Amino acid sequence: MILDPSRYVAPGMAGPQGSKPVRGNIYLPVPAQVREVHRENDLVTTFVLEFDDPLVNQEFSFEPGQFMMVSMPHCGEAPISFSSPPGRGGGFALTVRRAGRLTSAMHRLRPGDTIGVRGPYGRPFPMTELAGSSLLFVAGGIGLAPLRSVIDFCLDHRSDYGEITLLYGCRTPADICFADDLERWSRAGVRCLCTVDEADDSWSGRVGLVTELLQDVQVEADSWRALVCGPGIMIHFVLSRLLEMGLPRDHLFTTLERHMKCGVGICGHCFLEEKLICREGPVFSLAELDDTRNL
Amino acid sequence: MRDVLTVCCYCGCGCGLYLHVRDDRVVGSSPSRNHPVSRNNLCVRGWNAHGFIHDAGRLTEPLVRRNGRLRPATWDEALQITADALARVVHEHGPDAVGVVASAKCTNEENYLLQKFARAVLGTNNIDHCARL
Amino acid sequence: MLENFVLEKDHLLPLLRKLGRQYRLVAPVRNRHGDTLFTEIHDLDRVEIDLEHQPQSSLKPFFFPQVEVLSMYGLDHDTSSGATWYSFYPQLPENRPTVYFGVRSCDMMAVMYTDMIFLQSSEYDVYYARHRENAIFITIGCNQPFSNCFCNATRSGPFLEHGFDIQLTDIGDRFFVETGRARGVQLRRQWAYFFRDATEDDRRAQFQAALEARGLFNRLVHVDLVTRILARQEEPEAIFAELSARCQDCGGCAYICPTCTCFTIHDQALDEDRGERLRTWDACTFSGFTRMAGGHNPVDPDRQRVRKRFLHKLLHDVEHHGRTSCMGCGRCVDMCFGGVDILRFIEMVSENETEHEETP
Amino acid sequence: MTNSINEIEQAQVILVSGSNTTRTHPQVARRFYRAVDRGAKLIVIDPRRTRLARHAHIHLRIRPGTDIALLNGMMRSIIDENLIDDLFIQMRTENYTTMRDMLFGIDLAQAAAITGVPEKTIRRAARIYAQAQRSVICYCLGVTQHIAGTGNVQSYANLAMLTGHVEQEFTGVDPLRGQNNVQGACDMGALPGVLPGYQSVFDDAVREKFARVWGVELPATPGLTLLDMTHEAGGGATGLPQAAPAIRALYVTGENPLLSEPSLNGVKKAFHQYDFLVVSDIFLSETARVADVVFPAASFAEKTGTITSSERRVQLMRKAIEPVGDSRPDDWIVMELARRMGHAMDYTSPAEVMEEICMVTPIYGGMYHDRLDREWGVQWPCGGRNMEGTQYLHKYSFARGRGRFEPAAHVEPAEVPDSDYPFALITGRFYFQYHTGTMTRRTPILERESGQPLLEMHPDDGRRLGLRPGSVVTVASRRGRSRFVVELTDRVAPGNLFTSFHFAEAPVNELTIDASDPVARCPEYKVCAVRLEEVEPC
Repeated sequence: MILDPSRYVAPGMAGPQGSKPVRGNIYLPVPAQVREVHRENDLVTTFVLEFDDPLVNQEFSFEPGQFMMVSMPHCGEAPISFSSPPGRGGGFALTVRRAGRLTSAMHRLRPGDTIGVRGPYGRPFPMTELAGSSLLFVAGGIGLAPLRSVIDFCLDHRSDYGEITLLYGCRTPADICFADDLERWSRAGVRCLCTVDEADDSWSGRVGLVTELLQDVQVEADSWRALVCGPGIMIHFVLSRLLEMGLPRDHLFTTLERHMKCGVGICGHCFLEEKLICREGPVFSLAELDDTRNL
Repeated sequence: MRDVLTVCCYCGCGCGLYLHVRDDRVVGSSPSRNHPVSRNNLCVRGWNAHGFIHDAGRLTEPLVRRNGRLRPATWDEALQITADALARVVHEHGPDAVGVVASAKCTNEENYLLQKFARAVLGTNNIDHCARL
Repeated sequence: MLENFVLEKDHLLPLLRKLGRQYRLVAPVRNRHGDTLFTEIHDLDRVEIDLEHQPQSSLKPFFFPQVEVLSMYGLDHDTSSGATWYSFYPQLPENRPTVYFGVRSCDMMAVMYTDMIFLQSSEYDVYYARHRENAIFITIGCNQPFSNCFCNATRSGPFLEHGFDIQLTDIGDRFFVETGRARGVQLRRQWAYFFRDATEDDRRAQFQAALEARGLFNRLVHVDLVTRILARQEEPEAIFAELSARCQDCGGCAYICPTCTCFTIHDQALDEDRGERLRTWDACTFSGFTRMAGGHNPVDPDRQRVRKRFLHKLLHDVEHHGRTSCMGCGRCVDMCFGGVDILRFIEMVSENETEHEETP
Repeated sequence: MTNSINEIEQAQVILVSGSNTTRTHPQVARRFYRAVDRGAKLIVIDPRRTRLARHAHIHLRIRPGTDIALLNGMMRSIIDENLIDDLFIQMRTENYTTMRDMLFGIDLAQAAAITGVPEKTIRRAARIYAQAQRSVICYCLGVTQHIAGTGNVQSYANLAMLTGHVEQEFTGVDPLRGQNNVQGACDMGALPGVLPGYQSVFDDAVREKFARVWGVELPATPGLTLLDMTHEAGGGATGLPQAAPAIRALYVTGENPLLSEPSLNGVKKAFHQYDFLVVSDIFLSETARVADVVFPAASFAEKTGTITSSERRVQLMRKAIEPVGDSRPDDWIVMELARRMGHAMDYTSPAEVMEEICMVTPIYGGMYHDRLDREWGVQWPCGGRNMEGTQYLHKYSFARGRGRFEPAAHVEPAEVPDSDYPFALITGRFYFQYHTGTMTRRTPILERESGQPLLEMHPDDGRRLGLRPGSVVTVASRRGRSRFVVELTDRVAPGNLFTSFHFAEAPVNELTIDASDPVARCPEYKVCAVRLEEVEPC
């Protein structure tokens, strides 16, 4: 369900020529309340949000891979992916890395504060199409956030999916997000492999790029699908490597990030060649992307 | 909507531009096609010349320092305090103890009045602006 | 089949006077400085309606203003819990039934394109819709194209087959009148006594004017060829780089373009707890258009600044919507500081191709 | 400018110095592009490789502050190759022999050593400039903001006179003015030494004329420049000839000296000493914040009046909306103050003020508002209502009769890099920002495009210091320190840094030096020595 703040729309509004159905104002955010704040690390925080109106809460639904446009006072809006799975009730989670003015303001939020949201927007991961396959997740840094939504969705529908493997790479141990989830997933039978580019004394795990973890994984072209998310350059190398490993292009999925203003395919900011990421993405199969060098 | 031809407020090229006004609010800028300098063209600053006019930071009332802090005042108060203070300095230290800084952002008429104010009212040639900047 | 009528030139002003009483009237007006702009007319006797010069901007600002308030927002603080409540109040523009008179074919085609972007995509833009509802377009064909026009090459003029409510053609002492969409038909019927049925002579005169206009274009370019070349996926990187280096970042091409619809949304604080959410025209030639919060920019401004603009107009929109979104109005040609307008691009790409074809 | 902006299109050779024209005077740059497209040759003199320099046929990338050495070298080369305009020199100039004798002492090899430009390139540029029929020189603050600013300007005039490239359409020497009405403020006598129309305050007849119109005696004592008024009030610090009386009260309109003046620490001290400071501005600028009284002024969209562009075009600025809030135009404020100080200024409109200006200012004799309203402005000099404006100056003779050659010798900048402060810091402007940013930084698109105080540094220097784009560095000079964000670019030469004074959070004028040209009193913003301290990798 797309949030329709129709209660704000002036009554009696008709479209041109009087023929358009009355529709809501797509630019109008709806207030959502911060219920929980989880510090993932110095720069990354997860917010669990819910709507004030219980009816909206009940009806609101989204799919893994979609995003919300989030408003903060005096800061405008930014797109942020869901990091929780749909269908669990009790709101939704957004995970944010402090990068600009808006995300910095979000890091000052406390439980009980409200933010504005509109959405959900974008094309999600094709969860039905993925059913029956084994899944390889490859994430870099905060790129794990949208994949977390998928992994938990799969665990909620465990019998629909085969083996699940997660390869997770971060720059340093301090950059790791969702440490608790990694443990939880391991206990639930997800094979989790982590690596960091630069280790410190606290780190006893692997050191190296996430692409190197791919050596430890056996994937079978027919029955495996891979979902990749992280910095553009990492996506490029991981997808190239997976192609070499024999996975066909339409078995590889990624989700992309762009500067975005409207979220609904009008403002034009989030273009990638002829596509608009907000509408035709953010999730793409590699078969739909010509060139991954400039992601 | 009204279109008012004026001159750009930024650099010294002197582009002619239209300010588009709706309900006493400037909602856009665009170039004049026949203006000899701008000739249908503006730089990015000219195209955005309306951008700051309605900013919330605009000063909308006179301010006077009281107990160390600037506080709102009436025009009458602000002008009288200033006139008295300038007169006092002229009286106590002579006209050359007062300086006037005119502005490359003000009109010719305003600059003319400012230098006249310095020379005829205060009695000093201490008048300059940021020509060297 | 379209119905055809004739309106004597002497009767135009009286007709506009009638329309002006019922609708807001917008027409190209030559102001006292000599510039011609689409202007809201309050008193027909005090303005000079100008059908000789191209209006310097299109109708875009009427439907999609350069700056528009989307909503107000406010913060309420709960002193006991310390939490803040954040709410939005929409500011929908007023809808005013308007007759747009003297609209050129290119500008009419541009309105049809922007309708598609704002109203027929998956989402529906109520702000645009509010401005756009209840608009009637009386267009005028171009017997004499302006100096930088190339609408014949983009197939958006000089005369239209459809899209207008009423289309006028200047045939000497009278206008040839075609009614198109329902509102035009209705308007013609309402003021039937201004119009007489067209004769065969009138039709021939109209046909002749349309035919002659095609031969009067200054700028001869082959837009379809360029679309085909771009579709081959051999990117003219060198041309993009050369033009990008000369681009002066003014954004003028996008601002003046009747089909450029990109915008940005930002908040303007009014005080600590209140503010306005505004949308403002934006341009894909700015570096900040694609730069992300962390500073990464997927577009290389030095070499690709103008790339999206030209590909979007000449290729991507052909793929998405079946036609170029350049309507050949030529406004950006005059406008460009660095001389890197779309005509120059089209010419460079075509020349490149010709050279290739000639070298075995 | 002696010429009009449109004339530049017709030039055959354009010599641009110390101007990032595409960024700061886009309309002028637009004419450069047109001219080059028509076959003109473009020569750029600039320590930075600006966009325009990339577009140039010859880029003379001099060491900052070495214009005179370069120009003397060029002129020597012009004499050597006998490309001077004998007839022009004979008929229109004076003091040529002194000039020639000085040039005979110039050694091109030495000029090359001082400027860092190869001898061959100097010769080539000189030849191109001298040989063309229509050569135009445009310069900006890169020439004037040096302690040798006056010498720089004179040298460009020398070059133009030597080759006869003045007094005609499409040729000349054109200083580009930075602000929309900096020309007008000068024309109107907002300068210590002159009354409106550049009529000297030391000329008894002139003072007499104004006294009759204004009804008061005018002061004949020399006034102080902005630099002297704002640096340690009454201080000898800036090398005044005689000790001036201390400034006790200052009235500032629409300027922001607390961000824009050099060596800000000194300025702050001066402001601290004033008994009374009144500021009129549209925003609470850094300067307004410390004032005793602040007047809210109307913006350009809210008042009527004339402004004068760089090409001497006097144009009418028309009021579009009522003043925001309770703000008022500055002319109203000044008249109110004057009235309260016992000197009524009873003008009912800006047009009436202009009528008086027309009367007392010969070059503005015909600038009546009703006329300006009908035309696209008029270029001064224009002596009367029925006279035409003037497209280019010095048509038949220079303002002062003959053009006088003023030989100048190279002067090193007041502060050059050394082992303690190894970088030369150049200051200037960014495209999307303007001046101290009070207007542009509140304009969303402009602030988005360029919202950070960037410090341009050559990639080699960056590599050597381990800096990446986005690293934050503290830059220190002998006067202060300030923090910037590094941008690595070959626009600057190794050893040079470039930044701008738009950003209050990174006040570059904490670093700059208040040494100034002894004649023009123009501070040397363009070069000072700095070092990097405290580097935070991004």
